[in-house]
Formats: sequence, structure tokens, C-alpha cells
Amino acid sequence: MEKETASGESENTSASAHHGHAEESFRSEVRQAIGLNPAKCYQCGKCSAGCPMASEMTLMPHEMIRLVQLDRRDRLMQDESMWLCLTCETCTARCPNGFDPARMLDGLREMSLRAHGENAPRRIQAFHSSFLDQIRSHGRVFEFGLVFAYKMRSGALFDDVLNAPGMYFRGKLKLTPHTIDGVDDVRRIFDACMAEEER
Amino acid sequence: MAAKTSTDKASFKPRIAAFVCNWCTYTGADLAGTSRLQMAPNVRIIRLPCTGRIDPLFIIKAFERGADGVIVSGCHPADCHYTSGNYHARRRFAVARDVFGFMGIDPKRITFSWVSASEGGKWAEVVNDTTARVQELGPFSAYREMEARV
Amino acid sequence: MKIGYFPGCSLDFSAKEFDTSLQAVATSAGMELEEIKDWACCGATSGHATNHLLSIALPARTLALAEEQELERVVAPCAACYSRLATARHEMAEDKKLFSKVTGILKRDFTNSVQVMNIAELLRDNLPAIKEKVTHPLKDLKVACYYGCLLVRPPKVTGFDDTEDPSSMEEVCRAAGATPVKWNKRLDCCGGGFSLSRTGSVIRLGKEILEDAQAAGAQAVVVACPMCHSNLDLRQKAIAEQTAKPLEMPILFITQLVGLAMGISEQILGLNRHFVSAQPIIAKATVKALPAAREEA
Amino acid sequence: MSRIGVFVCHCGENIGRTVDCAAVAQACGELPGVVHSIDYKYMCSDPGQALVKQAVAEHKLDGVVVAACSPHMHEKTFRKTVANAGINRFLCEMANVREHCSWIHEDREEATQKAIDLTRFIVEKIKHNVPLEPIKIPVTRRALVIGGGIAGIQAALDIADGGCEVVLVEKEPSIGGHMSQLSETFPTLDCSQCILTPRMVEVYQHPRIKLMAYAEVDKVEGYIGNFTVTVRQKARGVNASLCNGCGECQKVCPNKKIASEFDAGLGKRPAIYVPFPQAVPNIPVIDRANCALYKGRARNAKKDACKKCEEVCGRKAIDFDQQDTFLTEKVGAIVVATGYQLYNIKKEQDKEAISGYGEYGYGTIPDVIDGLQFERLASASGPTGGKILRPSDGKEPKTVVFLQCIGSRDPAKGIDYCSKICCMYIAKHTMLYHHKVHGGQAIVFFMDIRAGGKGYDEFTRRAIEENDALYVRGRVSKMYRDGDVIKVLGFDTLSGEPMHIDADMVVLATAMRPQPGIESLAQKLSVSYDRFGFINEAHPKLRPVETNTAGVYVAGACQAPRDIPDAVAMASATASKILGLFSASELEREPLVAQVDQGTCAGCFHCVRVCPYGAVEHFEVKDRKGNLIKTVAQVNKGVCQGCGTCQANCPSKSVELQGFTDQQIFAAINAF
Ligand SMILES: Cc1cc2nc3c(=O)[nH]c(=O)nc-3n(C[C@H](O)[C@H](O)[C@H](O)COP(=O)(O)OP(=O)(O)OC[C@H]3O[C@@H](n4cnc5c(N)ncnc54)[C@H](O)[C@@H]3O)c2cc1C
Ligand SMILES: Cc1cc2nc3c(=O)[nH]c(=O)nc-3n(C[C@H](O)[C@H](O)[C@H](O)COP(=O)(O)OP(=O)(O)OC[C@H]3O[C@@H](n4cnc5c(N)ncnc54)[C@H](O)[C@@H]3O)c2cc1C
Ligand code: SF4
Ligand code: SF4
Ligand code: SF4
Ligand code: SF4
Ligand code: SF4
Ligand code: SF4
Ligand code: SF4
Ligand code: SF4
Repeated sequence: MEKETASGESENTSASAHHGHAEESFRSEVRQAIGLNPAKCYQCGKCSAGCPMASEMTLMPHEMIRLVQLDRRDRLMQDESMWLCLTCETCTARCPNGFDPARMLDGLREMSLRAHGENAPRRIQAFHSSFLDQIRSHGRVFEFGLVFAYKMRSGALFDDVLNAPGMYFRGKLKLTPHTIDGVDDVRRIFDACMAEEER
Repeated sequence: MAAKTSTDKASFKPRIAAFVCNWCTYTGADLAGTSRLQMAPNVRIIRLPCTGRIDPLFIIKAFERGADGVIVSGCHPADCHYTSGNYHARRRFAVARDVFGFMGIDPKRITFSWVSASEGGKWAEVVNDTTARVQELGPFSAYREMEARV
Repeated sequence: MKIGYFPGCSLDFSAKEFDTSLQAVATSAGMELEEIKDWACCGATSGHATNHLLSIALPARTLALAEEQELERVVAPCAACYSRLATARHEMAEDKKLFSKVTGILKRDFTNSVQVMNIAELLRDNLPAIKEKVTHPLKDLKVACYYGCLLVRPPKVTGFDDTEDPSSMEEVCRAAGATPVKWNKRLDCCGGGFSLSRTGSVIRLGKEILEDAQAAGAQAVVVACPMCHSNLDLRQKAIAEQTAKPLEMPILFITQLVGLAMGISEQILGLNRHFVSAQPIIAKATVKALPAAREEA
Repeated sequence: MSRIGVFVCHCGENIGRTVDCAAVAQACGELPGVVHSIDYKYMCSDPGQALVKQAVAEHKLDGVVVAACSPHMHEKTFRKTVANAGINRFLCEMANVREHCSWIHEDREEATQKAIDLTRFIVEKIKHNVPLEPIKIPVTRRALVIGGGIAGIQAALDIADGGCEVVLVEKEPSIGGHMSQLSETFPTLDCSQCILTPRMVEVYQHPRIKLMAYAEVDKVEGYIGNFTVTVRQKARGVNASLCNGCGECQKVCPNKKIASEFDAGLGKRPAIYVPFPQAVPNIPVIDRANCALYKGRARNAKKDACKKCEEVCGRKAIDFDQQDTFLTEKVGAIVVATGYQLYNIKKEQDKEAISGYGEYGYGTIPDVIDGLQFERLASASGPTGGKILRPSDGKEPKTVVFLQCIGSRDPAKGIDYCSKICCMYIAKHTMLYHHKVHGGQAIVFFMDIRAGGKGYDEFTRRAIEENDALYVRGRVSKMYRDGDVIKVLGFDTLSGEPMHIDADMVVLATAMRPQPGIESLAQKLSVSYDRFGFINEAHPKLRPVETNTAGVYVAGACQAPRDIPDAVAMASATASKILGLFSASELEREPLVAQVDQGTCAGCFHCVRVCPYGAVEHFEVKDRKGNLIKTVAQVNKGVCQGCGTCQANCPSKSVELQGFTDQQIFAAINAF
């Protein structure tokens, strides 16, 4: 919240600059990329009222959508709240106006990764990258490898103690990966999707 | 209207028939008149109670009688004086479009529009746009040529 | 009829007991499961949090494989996998453009005709067969059925049960002889995929859920998702550090509960693999056991 | 037709400036069939009209074309002129050479050519005009009002006071509608019963009102001025002409625990009951589903289980064997005033498109009530005597949460519209609560406050500023019971603060929906309704109380959510429309209606399907012996509005719209 005042003024000007051209505005870009019309949200706050992560977010789900409506890209992308969404779909299931906030946040994260990747909380980004790397290299997620890679990337070196030995002895942790036969198929899908995204 | 390169086209004065409903478009055209909105002089209005009354045959007949273009215009979808006459008209014309093509009439020669009683300006636009478009397409001679051959 | 089986990565290993218990229950109740050959990960949260197209294309590959195996239905026991598969199916059915984009990427003949089911749905639809095999009804066992988020949400994707007042898990537990309690947090999210990356949140959410279940008098929480399981079971020690008294709440996969009622052995059900001991419940089941307790092959 | 006169008007300079009127007259004079063609400065002036009359006589004209302004301006004038000259009005038509020509063009040559064309079209068309006579329809000067809420009551009284008879049909045992359930009414906070009861009594006593309570409309036939309506009088089990309303029967009835509809389920009533003490008529009905005797008879019990009411009735008014009866009434106009019901948040809904509120427990949480239930709690005549006590345990709730827009403005639950009145009644509820419960806190979750109306916004401000109501802007995500309280999980979007409240009671401002059964009633009346079941008005701005079926009018909350002032205003408007209609004994209509050639009609009934007014009927053609030969279409002239849709859709060209026949229009097109 503190940094808001510092950057607030310059954002205002950028916001007003955007308002003139509906076609190039952030909100129209979001609409294009995600396929949802942000104007459909009438700011009732029901999503935020039921969001399990609201208490940890600095921007509430409806506030994030509001910032899209206001074309305040920077304000939104600088905040990490969108990364705290669990995609539990509570908001989407209850939105009275048939909007899909969960999908909107998914889309915003995707946009953020593309443009402002560094704003994603390091751990969460590290987790996602490690996870996807697992699928890319084996076709499936191999949990030990995932944990290991995640720890490497996030730097969260065994601080939270995933009780690895406990898992290992309960037969919950395998040390060698299984790679599926169709892994090339999966890689091709990855490449195609990434390429599509670039466009 | 911008002058066309071809002198033939420039000297061509399209004749356009307009089938309009009494309550919305006819009144809108009256309003264009009382507002003295100048427009292309090529359109001749035939008044009907409702677009629901318009038979696609009227349009074919108009082309046969020398029209180069046709306008069909009535009330906006939810404002039909007769509640749903224009709804039936729209459905019928959706089908008729194919028939016009089949009859050798370029659908571009036919304008469908909604002009309410208060849209004098819109009527002038419809008239001008249609005239310009038909001007561009040139005379509708297919039927006359056919007639000459038969 | 054969049902396609998509175990998903967790059941492949860390939630192996979900897999074994499901297989045992299915066999016992006469459901024929056929694993989808060479399936790949659904992409889970990371997929759709970062690349929407990928989040559809990965599950689509699995659905295409199922079609190749001539399966009409696929069951995905993990709620996250289920959600990904069902969402992919739904979005491709709604959006023809997306569908053709995906088929272009897959390079497979694919019609998007496979139905996706979750475990609660599968068991509920086979209630009569299950009831028939219940030999050790879990009388006096009070359970809190925990749906979490993705099993029933969002309604347009799931649709097999009421989003805000589901009943399928309760019905299954009742068939196993147990008594489902009424409680408030059965639809609240457990923190899902934040287990590693935001453990604090998972602990906070898990605590609220488990305390509510306990207040409602539950002796065990029944889940239908490996993520829910690990967040509530594995993390319970950390949760306990913030509560006055350790919760000691056993977390059971719904298939384990049904398996117990069917008299399937503890070993096969993998009950020994949990962090919070399920012994009190196992005791209940074995007390009720008929003299000749069956050993399932 | 061959003797046509053409009259070209200059309109001073208005036409003459751009159109060479003399040239137009000249050109038209040369058309075959035209025997007289002149131009003149002002055709509509007295001398202009005299010219027409004179020409008709001199040239024996049988058709008159006036090329002048728009027919919307002067068609009536010139038709009257020719009628005075002795020829049929419909043999006169106008060519619009002013609005559609001189005023919109500058090029004199082009304008003149266009004026000639336009006039020529009309000349060719008029050759096929035939004399038409206006249609006269007799009018039964008697009205039917369906629904006896405040709207129906007002309409009935206004029509009856205007001197015409009224039949008022109410489906419940008493008239009064929802207004009778209200405690005090915004924006003035006067007592609802106090202002309503006198009007109900007035209805009962009015010599020109025939009140049929506990009755429903069964069938409607006919058209404007001439409806025949069949009404089903439901069996009360009590002979209304003998009963004197003493109430003894109700006291002795052993089944006293039935949830009272009037008290919105919060109070109890016996099986034989009047809905509320001031009921009109004050005659009880037996609720057969709950009466021991009828239940016994339904099980074929040998002996009647109970006859206590019959035993105690000194007037011998109880009639257990009474049956439904059917009565026919002839009326000339109908008012639909069937009012509303409230959306219920339960899982089961009467329409698939509408769903309940699982996140609020689908109506299973005790002490979550709706607005009408709160009205009953606040009402001095209500089950708690006007004390605000929560239903579950009778405790006084210290924190009451009000949720606005429940069901309304919630497309996900199936309703998009705003119910319009709930912002106001919630404000009212917070005031009543504030006055009645000291130290109580009212918290309102709202999205917007919609209080447009005289004194309305001031009213809601008063609730906030002087009555301590806390308004929180946001929708609630979830509610559940936790011990003694209801947990309400909301969010204040103004401050960005979550609002988790422990409420003792929750009041839901649920949406207003039309009454169940409205669709079938609307179909009987062939009036249209929207996808929610509200009756459509003929035009939202200019014909707000008429429907698209002539002679059927609409008032009150069955047309859209309405408060009492709206409902009453609409009701009075229908009354004035109907009194206007009844001011003559015959209706005169333009004869521009459709006509079927029954010789060629193939009986496909496309026309029946497309006619927006249901004006086309099936007609059985029989030979002299009465054997059916074929079934063809027939247009009811009283109902047809002359749109011509039937004609354009008839595959065998068997239906013709008078005044716009194919012949007439093709003649005009041929002149192109
Ligand atoms: C909680 C609440 C509080 C309110 N408070 C206020 C207030 O303070 N001030 C205010 O101005 N408004 C208030 N209103 C609105 C008010 O109730 C309505 O404006 C008014 O009752 C509408 O009158 P009506 O005659 O149109 O409908 P209704 O009162 O619904 O009457 C319709 C009548 O028609 C009958 N009927 C229905 N179908 C048939 C049929 N098929 N055949 C025969 N009869 C039929 C019904 O039985 C009923 O008697 C409130 C509404 C609610 C829900
Ligand atoms: C900007 C704006 C936009 C609007 N848009 C809409 C809309 O989209 N839809 C809608 O439904 N409504 C709209 N309205 C509202 C609409 O204008 C009014 O509802 C409507 O005009 C009211 O009609 P009226 O006859 O009551 O009053 P007026 O239109 O004001 O007519 C009153 C007439 O009485 C005359 N008069 C006044 N005093 C005397 C006197 N002493 N003696 C004789 N004659 C007198 C006046 O000259 C005037 O002709 C709009 C209003 C505004 C301001
Ligand atoms: S619930 Fe829906 S409409 Fe309401 S604020 Fe959230 S996204 Fe917007
Ligand atoms: S999907 Fe995300 S934003 Fe929506 S309720 Fe769940 S955590 Fe909150
Ligand atoms: S008839 Fe019409 S056009 Fe002629 S003077 Fe009168 S108003 Fe003008
Ligand atoms: S006791 Fe008889 S007279 Fe009295 S109210 Fe009942 S039915 Fe009517
Ligand atoms: S018969 Fe008995 S139960 Fe029935 S209404 Fe009369 S008193 Fe009541
Ligand atoms: S009147 Fe107020 S409470 Fe009622 S639906 Fe409209 S905005 Fe919501
Ligand atoms: S559409 Fe024509 S042929 Fe068919 S029933 Fe009507 S009038 Fe007869
Ligand atoms: S002209 Fe119009 S209103 Fe009359 S019968 Fe035909 S379709 Fe019906």
C-alpha cells in the first residue's frame, strides 16, 4: 500500500491517456486475451466476500477487476495478489452476474508472466516453472524431482520441512522418475502452446 | 457523391424503390423532410402498414420494373407498432436473401434497415448510402437484357 | 461397462493408497477400470496459471487417448485432475475455435466425446453395487465429508451435484454405514496447490476446516482428492502447533472408507501410509467385522 | 375505376419552390384514367377543398389524388372533403411531394420528376381502391378485473364510479392482495390496513361491482367490446348467502395448526378460516387439504371424521358437498391485475431458469426470513402483535442483517431485473426495527440504493442518518448457522474491509416475480409476456397500461415490479381508458383489416401462426346438410389491427389486407 502514493501520480496520467482509445486500452487487451468482458463485473464484492485468500491479498479479487476496468495495468501488475489466488472457483461459482473472476485472474497471471514476469512472487513462480518442467521432461510430475527443483529455484532450502523422510518411509516419495513413452508428444504440445502464446 | 472515373457511371442515375412501414420509417422520412435534410433524389417510397406486409415478390417486381436498388425499412426490432410484424418480416427476409441471389439479384442492391419515427437523420443516411452503393454497382440490367432476349 | 481410469501424478506415487483403495473397491463392486495408456500430467494449477492453451491441450491429449481406447467415460480420482479434464472438455465444447486450435496441436483424431467423472460421482452412481458388498458397516463412525473446491465448482463444468449443497459423498458414506455430520466448511478450499509455495496459507485454511469438522463432532474427515489429503494430513502437525490441543483428525480417502466397510485389508487400503493414524477408525471397522473377515486379493 | 382527379399543391412556396407543380399536374393529366388534373396554391385551405368538391361533382370523379404534404398531415382532411362531396372516403389518397420531395431536394428538375413519379404511383394504386365502410362493433359496457389487490380494487372502483358495471375476480378467499399484509407503507409510513380496509369495504358495497372471491378465470372468448368470460367459482364449503361471518366455526375447528398464508407462514390458522379479520368478503372457506372431514372422505372413510363447524353454525351455512360452479360473464374490457409473488431461495423453483441460493442454505437456516415475513412481524395485527421477535426462539434480535437484491439483479440465479421496491422497503424495515428494538443494530448489504420517486431518497437517507441503519456496499458470499447466530460473510467494497457479522436474524429482499399461473392466464387472454412472466404493455412509454390485445389492459405488479403509488396510478389509467372505450355504445374502426378468400384458402393456417393479435380464426365451411367440407381461415374484424403480416405469409394469396391489397401495391410498383 505504501508504494501506491509514490507511483500513484504517474499512473493517473497513464490511466487518463488510455481512456481516450478504447481499442488499445488495457481493458480491451484483457478482453482480447482472456475472452471475458471486464465490464461485466458490477463490483458487488461477492467474490471478495467469499475468497479464502482475501485476508492475505492486498488487492481483493473485485478490486483487481476494477483496476482492469480503469486501465490501471501498472498498479495491478505490481501487486502480487493475483498470485495468491488458489483457483478454488468459489468466486466464479457465486458471481451473480455470471462473470468468471477465477478465469480472469488466471488470464491476468498469464499476461503478467509474459510481460512482467518478475512481479510474480518468486516462490509461486518457481513452483509453477518447476512443475511444468517436470511435465515437459517426463510427461508426468515426479514429486521428488519437483520438490528438489522447486527448492533450487525458490531458494527456500528445506525451510518448511516437507517431511521428506516421513514421506519416503511411508512410500510417498519416489527417487527416480517415470518417463512416459509419449514424452515427445507432450513436448510438442508444450512448444506449440508456447508458440501460440508468443503470437 | 464522389465523381466516378467512368463517365458512364457518373451519368447513371439509379432508381431505387423503398418499401417502408407507415409507423416508423415513413414517419422518420417525414421528419427528415420537416428537418429539411437534403438527400439523394433517387429513392421513391411506397408506403405499407408494416414491414410484415412486405412480400419478397414486391422486391423482385420492383427490379423487374426497372429499379436498380431497393430499400426495406421498418421499426426497430422491439418497437414494431404491431408488436411482432417486423419480426416475421425479418425471418422471411433471411430466407428471401437466398432467393434473390437465385433470381440473379445481387444482394448488395438491397438494403434492410431500421429507422424509427425519430431518426430522420438515419433515414437520410440510408438513402444516401444506398444510392452511393447502387451507383457503384451500376444499372441493374439483367432483367432488361433477359427480356430483350426472350 | 468399462470406465477409463486416469490416476494422475499423485496417485501414481504420493497418494498411492488412493489408487490401491480405489482399485480394490472398484473390483469388489464390479466396476471395470481401464487405465489410459501412456497418460500425461493434466498440468494442474501450474498449467492454467501460466498458459491457458496448455491447460486445455494437456488434458485434451489424455481425452484423445481415451477415445483411441474407445472409452466413453473417464474417472479422474484427483479433484484437480478432474477439474482440468472437465474444464478442458467443457471449454472445447463451448468454443469451437479453441477446439480446432487444440486438435491442430494434438495432431490426433479427436471428437471431444469422452465424459469426465470424479470419484464421488463414480461411487454415487454405483451405490447399489457398493451396498451389496458392505460387510463391515461403520456404525457409530461420524465423518465429515470434505468436498473442497474443485469437486463441485464451478457448476457449469461439474454439474453432477449441487454446487452449494452437494450430497454425493454423504450418500456414499451412508452406504458404508457411517454417519455424515452437518458442518459448514465442507466446501471451503484447503489451499490446493500452495502446499509447497505458500505453506502458511495452507495451514491457516486447513486449521479452519479441521476445527469446524471437529466442532461438528466428526471422528474423521473423508476426502476425495490427494491434494486435500496431503494438505489436511501431512500438514496437520504444523496446524497442531497453532491449536490448543492436537487435532488428531484422521483423514481418509473416500475409497478407503468404503474399502473398510467392505472388509478390505488395511494393507491394501494403504491406511498405514497416513501421517495421522487411522487406527481408531480401523478398530471400529474390525470390531464390527464378521467372524470370517475377508482378505481381498 | 377510370375517372380520377389529381390535385397538386404548392403549399405556398414550400412545394412550389423546388417542384414545378404545373408540370406535375400536366404530366399526371396525361395518365390514362385521369380526367382532371390541376395545381393550386393551398389545397388544404377552404377554397382548396372547395376546388376538390367542385371537381368531384363536375367531372364525376371516382378517385381523388392529392399531391401535397404527408398523409399523416392531411389525409383525414381530404378524405372528409371527398366524403362531403359524396364519394367514399377510401377513394381518396395522398402523394407526399413535400416531406418526401420538395423539402429534401434542391435540384428542381429532379424534384419535379420525383414528384411526378410519386403521384403516378398513387394514381395507379387508386385505380384499384374500393369503397370501404368503417367497421362498427357493439360494446358491452361492463368490465372484468382479474385480481383483487390494490391495483384491481382501484381499477374496479374507478370504473364503477364512472358508471359502468365491474366483475372483480379474485382467486383467494379475500381481496386485498399483498397490501393487506404490509405493516406500514413507504414513503409516508401510514398504516397499510388503515388505508386499504375502507377501499375493500367500498368494493363490497358498491352497487355496480360484482365481487367473485375464491374464483378464477377459466376461459376467455371474443374481442374488444365483446368478451365472453367463464369464471370458475371454487367451492368454499360454505354457503355464502347464508353465512353471516360470525366466526364460530373457526373457533371450534380442531385443526388449528396450519401455517397461515396471510402471516407468511409465521402464524397459524384453522382448516376453516378467513385469511384475516378484515377479510372481504368475511366468509370462511374450508381448506380441504387440511380438513379432517375431507381428508377422511378422500381415504373413503365410512364415517365423517369431524363436523364440528357444521354443528356449531347457527345459520346452517356449512355445505360440505358444495362443488365448483362455472359462470359466464359478458364484458367489453378486461383489466389484468394479478400482482406478484416473492422469489423463494429454496432449491425447488417453479421455473427451471430460476435457481435458489445454496450459499445461503436454500432456505433451511431458521431466522432467515423474507420481506413479507418481516412485514408480518412488524404488523400490529401480526403473529407477534407487532414485536420484532425471531421465529426460531422468540428472542428479540439485536443484530439484524438485511440483504438487498436477492434474486434480483442476479442473472446467475435467473433474474436480471431490479425489483424496484425493495430498496425502499428495506429502508422502511430498518426504521421500523429501530423504533421497535432499542439498542438493535440494522445492517444492510446493498449494491445501489434505488430510490427514485417523490420523497423516496429523502426516506432512505432518513433511515441512514436518523435511524442508525448501517449500509454496507457489497453482496454477501455465504451464510451459515453457527450455534445461536447466523454467520454472514460479506465485504464492504467502499472501505475494502471484509464484513463478517454474527446476525441474530437475516431479512432477504427477495425479487418480485409475477404470480404463478400468469402464463396460462396470459395465453387465455392472448396477451404477451416477457421471459419472466410479466405482462407486456403495448408500448413502454406511450401505451403503458394497454396490452397488444385490444380491450385488455394491465395494472400493478403483474406488469413489472411496482409499488403501491405506481399500481394505483396504473389502475386509474386503465379505468380511464376503459371508460373512454365505454363512452360510446359502438366502436368505430378503420376498415383496413384483412379478409380471407375462403374459396382459395388452403387451410394451412400460416396466417394464424404469424398474426400478432390472434385475429385469425379457424372457420368450418359446411354444406347445406351441415357436413364439414373444409376448415379455412377467417379474420375477426374486431381484432385485426391491419398489419398485413398474414397476407405476406399466405402461400396461396388468399388473404388480402383492405387498402393494401396485392393488386393495389403491384399497380404502384408497376408504375415504377
Ligand atoms: C416486503 C414488501 C413490503 C412492501 N412495502 C411497500 C410499501 O411500504 N409501500 C408501497 O407502496 N409498496 C410496498 N410494497 C409493494 C406492494 O406490496 C405492491 O406494490 C402492491 O401490493 C401491488 O399491488 P397489486 O394489486 O399489483 O398486486 P397484489 O397485491 O399482489 O394483488 C394481486 C391480487 O391478485 C390476485 N390474483 C393473482 N392471480 C390471480 C388470478 N389468476 N385470478 C384471480 N386473482 C388473482 C392475488 O390473489 C392478489 O389478491 C411492498 C412489497 C413487499 C414485498
Ligand atoms: C435530458 C433529459 C433527457 C430525458 N430523456 C428521457 C428519456 O430518454 N425517456 C423518458 O422516458 N424520459 C426522458 N426525459 C423525461 C421527459 O422529458 C419527461 O418525462 C417528459 O417530457 C414529461 O412530460 P410532461 O408533459 O409532464 O412535461 P413537459 O414536457 O415539460 O411539458 C409541459 C408543457 O406544459 C407547458 N406549460 C408549462 N407551464 C404552463 C402554463 N402555466 N400554462 C400552459 N402551458 C404550460 C410547457 O410549455 C410544456 O409544453 C428526459 C428529460 C431530460 C431533462
Ligand atoms: S462477484 Fe462477480 S460481479 Fe461481483 S464483484 Fe465479483 S466478479 Fe464482479
Ligand atoms: S478462485 Fe481465487 S479469487 Fe476466486 S475465490 Fe478462489 S482464491 Fe479467491
Ligand atoms: S395540403 Fe399540405 S401541402 Fe398543401 S397547403 Fe396544406 S399543408 Fe401545405
Ligand atoms: S359459523 Fe356459520 S355463519 Fe358463522 S362464520 Fe362460520 S359458516 Fe359463517
Ligand atoms: S369439518 Fe372439522 S376439521 Fe373440517 S373445517 Fe370443519 S371443524 Fe375444521
Ligand atoms: S430495488 Fe434495490 S434492492 Fe430491490 S432489486 Fe433494485 S436495487 Fe436491489
Ligand atoms: S395462410 Fe392463406 S391459405 Fe393458409 S390458412 Fe391463411 S388464408 Fe388460408
Ligand atoms: S392484418 Fe395483421 S392483425 Fe390483421 S389478421 Fe392479418 S396478421 Fe392479424
